[in-house]
Amino acid sequence: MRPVYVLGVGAHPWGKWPDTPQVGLAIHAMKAALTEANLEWRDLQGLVAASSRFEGGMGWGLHANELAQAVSEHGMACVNVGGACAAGAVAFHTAQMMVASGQYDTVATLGAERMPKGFIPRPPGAADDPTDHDFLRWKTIGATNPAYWAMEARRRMYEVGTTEETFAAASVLMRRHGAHNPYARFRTPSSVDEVMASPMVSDPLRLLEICAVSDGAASVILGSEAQARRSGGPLIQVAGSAIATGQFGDPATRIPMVGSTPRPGVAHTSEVVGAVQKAWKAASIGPEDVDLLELADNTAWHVLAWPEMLGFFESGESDRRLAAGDLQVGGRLPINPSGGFLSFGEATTAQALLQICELFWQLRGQAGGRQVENARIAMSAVLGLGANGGSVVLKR
Amino acid sequence: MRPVYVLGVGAHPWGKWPDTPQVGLAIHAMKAALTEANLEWRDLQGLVAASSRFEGGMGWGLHANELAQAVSEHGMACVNVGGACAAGAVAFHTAQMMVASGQYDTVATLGAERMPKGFIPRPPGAADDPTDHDFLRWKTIGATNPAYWAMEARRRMYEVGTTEETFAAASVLMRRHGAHNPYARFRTPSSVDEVMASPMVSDPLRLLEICAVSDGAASVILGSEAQARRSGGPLIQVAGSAIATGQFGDPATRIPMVGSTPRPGVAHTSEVVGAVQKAWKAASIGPEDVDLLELADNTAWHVLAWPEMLGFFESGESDRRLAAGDLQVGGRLPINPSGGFLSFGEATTAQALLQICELFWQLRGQAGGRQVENARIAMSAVLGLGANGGSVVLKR
Amino acid sequence: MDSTTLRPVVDEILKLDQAGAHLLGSACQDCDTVYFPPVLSCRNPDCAGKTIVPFHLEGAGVLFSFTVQRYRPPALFALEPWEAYAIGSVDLAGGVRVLGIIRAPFDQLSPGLAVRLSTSVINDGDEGAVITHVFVPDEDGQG
Amino acid sequence: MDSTTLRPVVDEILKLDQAGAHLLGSACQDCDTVYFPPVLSCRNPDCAGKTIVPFHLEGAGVLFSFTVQRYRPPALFALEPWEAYAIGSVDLAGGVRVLGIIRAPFDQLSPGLAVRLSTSVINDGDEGAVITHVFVPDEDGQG
Ligand SMILES: [Zn+2]
Ligand SMILES: [Zn+2]
Repeated sequence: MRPVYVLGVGAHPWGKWPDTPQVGLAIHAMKAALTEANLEWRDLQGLVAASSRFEGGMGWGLHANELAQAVSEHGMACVNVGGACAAGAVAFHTAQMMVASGQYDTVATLGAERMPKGFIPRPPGAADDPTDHDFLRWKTIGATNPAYWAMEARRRMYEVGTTEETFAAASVLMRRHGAHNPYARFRTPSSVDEVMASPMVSDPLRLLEICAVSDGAASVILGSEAQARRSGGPLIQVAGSAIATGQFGDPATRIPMVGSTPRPGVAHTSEVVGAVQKAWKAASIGPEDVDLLELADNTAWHVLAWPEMLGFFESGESDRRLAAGDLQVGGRLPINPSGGFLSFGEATTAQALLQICELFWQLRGQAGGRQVENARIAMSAVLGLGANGGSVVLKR
Repeated sequence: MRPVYVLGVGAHPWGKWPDTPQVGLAIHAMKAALTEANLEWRDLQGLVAASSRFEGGMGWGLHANELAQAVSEHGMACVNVGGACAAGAVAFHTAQMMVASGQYDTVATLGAERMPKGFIPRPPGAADDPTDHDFLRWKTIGATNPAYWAMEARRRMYEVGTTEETFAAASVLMRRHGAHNPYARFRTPSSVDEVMASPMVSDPLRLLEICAVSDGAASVILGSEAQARRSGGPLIQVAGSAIATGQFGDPATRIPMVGSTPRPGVAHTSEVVGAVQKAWKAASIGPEDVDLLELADNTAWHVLAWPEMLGFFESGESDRRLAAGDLQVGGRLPINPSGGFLSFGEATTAQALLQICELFWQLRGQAGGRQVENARIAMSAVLGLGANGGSVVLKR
Repeated sequence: MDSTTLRPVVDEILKLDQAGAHLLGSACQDCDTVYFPPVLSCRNPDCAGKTIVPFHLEGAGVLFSFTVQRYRPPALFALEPWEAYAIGSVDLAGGVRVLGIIRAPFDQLSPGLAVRLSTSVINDGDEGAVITHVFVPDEDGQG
Repeated sequence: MDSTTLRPVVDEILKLDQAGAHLLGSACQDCDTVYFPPVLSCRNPDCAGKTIVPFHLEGAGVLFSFTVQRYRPPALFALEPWEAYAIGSVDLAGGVRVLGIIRAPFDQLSPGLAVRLSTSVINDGDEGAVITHVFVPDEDGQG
């Protein structure tokens, strides 16, 4: 496979930006990435956009085209991909394939989203379809996304004895990292007491243990080796990336399923496990080679469960690792030095790309107070609705 | 670039299928393609679905995931792409890049759609956004898609003297081809008198000169050379494919624009011209090498205008070529031997893939009464909302 | 709060008859996998036949996990008057795990609790009162 | 049918004042491109600055092409009572081409016809009568 490099990344700070249109957030992030990559708009041969269901895209999910028509109609190839929270990873992987094929030398990826307030609802215009789990979960049960994660957290308490204080401590760690990230929405360190005092949303998960909905944007530009050398700076290579879907019999209580058929021996959240294993294989590495991990911490439960699920730790080991400081910047496996979703919140289609921005900043030594020293291999893992998993491994 | 081959294709007949769910249409088309490719569901490493805004996809445009969850949860990579009428070409190109990269050996593409009745409306849930041309064209003018094409047709009459009878003759040619296609919805030959007697929809275009909305599905499976040899049959290679967006200053009256800034010297429908020229370059061919052309005949105007726009003929030459029989099967440049959209109707996300099915059937010599003799190079060209153009060149 | 005279909020997945409430699912005749809600085809990649038939799920099960949802969900679900309620995942016979409202005192909830299928009235706004499937502690069941 | 007291169906693109109706667009200060409707940025790939300012489009133009729409469009557009109407593309000063309803006898329509901006009342259902931009033959203009 033709080697693919990250030429530049950019982001718009996460937060609530009611006065900035989505396209404005997108342009901001892309301009930053173009500047980093030393490129002009018209140098882009392709643009892969993660497609929001909530806003923009000319009403048809055409967010890449919308951006081209806003800033530079030079005819570049535009691809718009769905994938909910994993859409950014799907966009990245698609762009990597386009460059790896040899047909493209420069392809940008983009995610920009302003989220509706409160619990993430059905997308506007979704049909009332009795074969659709998403319809059924709302209509017959009213189960919000946090309810699904809460059932996972409750089961973890039952199986391995995780305490409510440990969930709180995982949330505190994210905010401690996020305090050093200028793109994060929540940059004030928290405490276990503060988290424990926050309102219970869906037992056992409290408000400060669940990612908020945010507005934000991120862009990652990929290219050939020649382009990477032209852009300047240390070369950051895509060691491997992959996307995957779920395995039959996966025991996860997966959003938005109202019924499942768990089978013995099948990996939990197998779409993410599958993507990570394929990305490792493509990169010819294993968990022992990873210097830092950006994972999708939709809740504090994810911070503990995912490192075990991905094979970094034994089942139930994360609680002890967290207490020992192994998961913090400076520890053995820094988790989410960016601060994670608990610090920046969910801007669904943008967040998997923000993870990749962080991998780039870490490998370039640009991460300031949250820098993982001498990071050489950095990886991300993300999950999206519909059983979409994605994982990206970058190396310096 | 690693060579990519078509392993198999399949389709569900076009028509109105109110009792078959969209997923049912999809499964039908994919089963046919898998059979042709001599593959099982679980042999697919990836699936790229053209994503409908009207139905299915779990309400989130996740049509590839929906299919995986319906028939085979073996963890394959799923990509869902937008692109309206061009979405099938975007899906094909994406899948080609995935195989060409070397990371995938088998990737299927899928489009399946059941259309709302009547004029194609805004997608369900689209926001009322005063910066959105699609909102403005409905709210302030009420301009339907045929109105846009009709303005192009009217201008052609003014500029090159095309008559209403010539538009009718172009429509008749499509139905003559479609009569031999078991997947076509309209398989009765028509006459110029009959077309001229059909109701005027948007002057100068009549009902039988405008594609109807249909339900349908198509699937094309791509793979490596080793997979193509395993599948059996003559090797059908992807000589080149490309997608492109519009050029600044394009003079087309492009759906859904309410304002444009035409500039001298810019190609009309530049997104399709750009895609075709890139596909030709990738295939190292030119117009003189093409044995048959499947183009997006949303109306009779397209049948005449597009061959000129793409460089096959001089401006205004198509009328004479049509009269001379050059555009029919057996002529110098057979246009839409499948019968085109005027024979099968629009099932937006599926139709660019049905074009590619036809290229495959023609190159394999499986096209029955509409077979172009000794076809060796076959190409498609398609346009989608948002200024998406796509083109595919296959060769035997 | 049960009623067999009211309409299910989604007809296609819940049926009431003299024997009580049934969840409507599917079973694959080729690999014996049970599904809820009903499916068009079998998801099992190793199953070649994928012959799907309707299947009524048994009502007795074991609580796998649960939560108490303390904030009102978006509009599609209407519970009036609003109060916090429990949601859980329940393992039923045949290997299928089903989500539903758990109607039980919160302090009785624990993984492993024996439950059985029942129904509850929820308020569905314009259409009047409707019922949905719920699970309740099963006094006779194995905990 | 004109009225300056009624509200435009979309406020952001049409303005009425004592001088008559204006279409609201944008202009790029760096490459002089005129846009309709207003844009956030300049689409010109060769334009580096992309400084956008509001711009009122001139009302006089030339019909580029037209059609007569004979079937009722989907619901968002409400014209009551329904009758077939003409739609056209009009070249305005500054190089911008704008779509709009053409209020003229159908047999007068021809590419090259001089037209000018006006407004017409359309029925917008619940919100009462509103106006939209239209073009009418311009007796004083150049054909
Ligand atoms: Zn089966
Ligand atoms: Zn400019």
